[in-house]
Amino acid sequence: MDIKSEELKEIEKINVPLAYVKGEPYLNIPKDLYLPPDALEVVLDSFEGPLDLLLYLIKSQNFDILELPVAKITDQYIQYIDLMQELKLELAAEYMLMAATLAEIKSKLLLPLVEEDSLEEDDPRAELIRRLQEYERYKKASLNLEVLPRIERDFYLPNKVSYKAIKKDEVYQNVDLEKLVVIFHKLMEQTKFLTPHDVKKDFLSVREKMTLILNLLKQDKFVDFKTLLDIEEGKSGLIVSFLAILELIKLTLIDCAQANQDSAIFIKLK
Amino acid sequence: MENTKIKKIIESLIFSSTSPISLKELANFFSEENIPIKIIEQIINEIQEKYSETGVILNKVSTGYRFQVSEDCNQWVSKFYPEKPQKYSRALMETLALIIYKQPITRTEIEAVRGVSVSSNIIKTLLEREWIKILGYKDVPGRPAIFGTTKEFLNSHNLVSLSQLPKLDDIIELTEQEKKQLGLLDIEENIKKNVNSDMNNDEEYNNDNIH
Amino acid sequence: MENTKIKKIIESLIFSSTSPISLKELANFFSEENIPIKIIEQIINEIQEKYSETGVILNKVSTGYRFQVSEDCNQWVSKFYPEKPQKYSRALMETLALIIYKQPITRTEIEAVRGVSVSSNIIKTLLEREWIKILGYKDVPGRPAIFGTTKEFLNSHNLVSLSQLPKLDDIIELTEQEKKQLGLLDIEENIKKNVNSDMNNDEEYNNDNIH
Repeated sequence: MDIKSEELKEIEKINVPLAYVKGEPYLNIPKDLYLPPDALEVVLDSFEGPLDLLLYLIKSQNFDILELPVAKITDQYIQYIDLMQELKLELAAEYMLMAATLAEIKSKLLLPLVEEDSLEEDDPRAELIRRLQEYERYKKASLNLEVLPRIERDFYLPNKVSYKAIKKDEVYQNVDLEKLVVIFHKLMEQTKFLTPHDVKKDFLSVREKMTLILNLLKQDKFVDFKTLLDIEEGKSGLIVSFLAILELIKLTLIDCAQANQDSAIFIKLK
Repeated sequence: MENTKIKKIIESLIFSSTSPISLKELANFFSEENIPIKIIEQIINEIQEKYSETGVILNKVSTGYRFQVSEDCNQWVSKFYPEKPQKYSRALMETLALIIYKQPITRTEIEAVRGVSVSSNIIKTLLEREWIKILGYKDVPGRPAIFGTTKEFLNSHNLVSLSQLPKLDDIIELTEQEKKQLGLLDIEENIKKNVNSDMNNDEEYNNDNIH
Repeated sequence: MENTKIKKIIESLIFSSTSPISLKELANFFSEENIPIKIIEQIINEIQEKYSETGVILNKVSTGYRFQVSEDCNQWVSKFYPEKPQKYSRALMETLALIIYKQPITRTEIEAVRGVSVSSNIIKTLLEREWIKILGYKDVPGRPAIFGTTKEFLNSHNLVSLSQLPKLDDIIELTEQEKKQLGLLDIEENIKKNVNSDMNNDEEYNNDNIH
């Protein structure tokens, strides 16, 4: 932790070496701007864009951002860019754009101003200063982030402790009823089982009744035909029950017996 | 180094490791500190003792030591992690659909419609689940079982009666033109699409495995 | 259920989980057993106390409780694992800083502040790390993604809320009006909003521009 904040301080001091070439630290870009080509690439890599480079140039010479000495900074910046181009280093377009911006500000400053206040709204430097300040804020914030404790660098979590999965009392998941209908429909279509006569309005209720009757019959050996008919169900209910019984007889699932014409009809499982 | 410190470090190492840590690895690790393996072994025993009454225990497996959930907590951890919802195979869905809509029905009849044999597993699953039951046996050679749905099936699907099931009639009894008028063709298309896509990413048609 | 039993179960749950477990999740889990949340909270405190002197400690992060290697053991764990943690580039850290302090933010907005283009790799790495997420898409041509930080970012930095982060340095003394002109008030507003919404345990940042 202490080491980290030390590091931060160093970065903030800006005197952190820009590069190491053959073990030699380069603290500043030399005045004559000579750097071994290999190192320059490293130096360029260490800048996060033109704002970062500008910020470096300002800080390294103890200038105040608000007093942005455009003439000096522009010269240095452009020299820097020139050198990089000379060395045929691939230069991000943003660096060129900044050079143009600086040149523009410089030329504007050369024109006589009506009022000489330092940071008027029409100060051509104002926008650049604002951008530099804003960038600096976030740059600092990013350095602060760097020293936050970070998982798997500064702290660790225990690995997931394994457990033996124990099967629960199975709670069966329901089937999707809509899907069930469609599946049935498809099956019927596939097998050409489906004829108009097969599907009647009471199709299901008769089928259901057949099952209910079979259930009843399972429990008692003989059942009175009348007990299978429930007046409460109304006329259509009675018809359904009757159809179900007929269907069951047809399927030879049940037997129907009557001692004589007037006696009760008994039904039993076959 | 003090034993309490070594104990803390060993705990943290074993906890943070993805694989069991052996005594030898620990001994190597502590070699710079000149800690004899005897001491490490003793400390491990102490850790085992210390965790014996907690939710995790230090267990020795073939490649070393690792923590695992204690025996009596396994069921709770299992309960905490919901199992993946079961997906029913197409074969099971078809069999169930036939039993529902054409009950009472025998296995042979199901097979006649589906064109493939019905695996015993499916019937077994449906019976175990108490969604279907044997209503009786058909009076033909072999006396095949006759299947029908149960109250349990209705209950578990929040139905009072089978008549509450989505109606098949609506889909099939109308002429194409009528369907068009009612906008049912679109619905059907959607349903078909769904079914098709299901068939594609689902199990194959003939796969009778439920899980 | 006895408290010692509950304690064992909670230990085993938190130890076996890959992500932190919240008090609410535990309360839900134990609702069948009619264990009041007060008791669970008390037990968690006891667990924290119990583990305070071991190699792992129970810590509270934004999404709940998790064990982590105790402060003084981290260096030993780090030593035990030869592989070094990933180092992130300055570009990535600056991008992250902007997303943290200026969220919701688009890539173009990040680039405007940094003065250079943001590589797709940086965004990809941050998304994969689950430190940032796409909150929505801005309703302007191209529909650029709007980025914000995640709970995972907080968890990865041992934070409960963004408000614990170091404050953006007030480098310049500006009047309220100047701040307004420079759009700096928005930054503060955004952070405040975000911190609040984080505290409310919300999911997404609400913004009219986000769909």
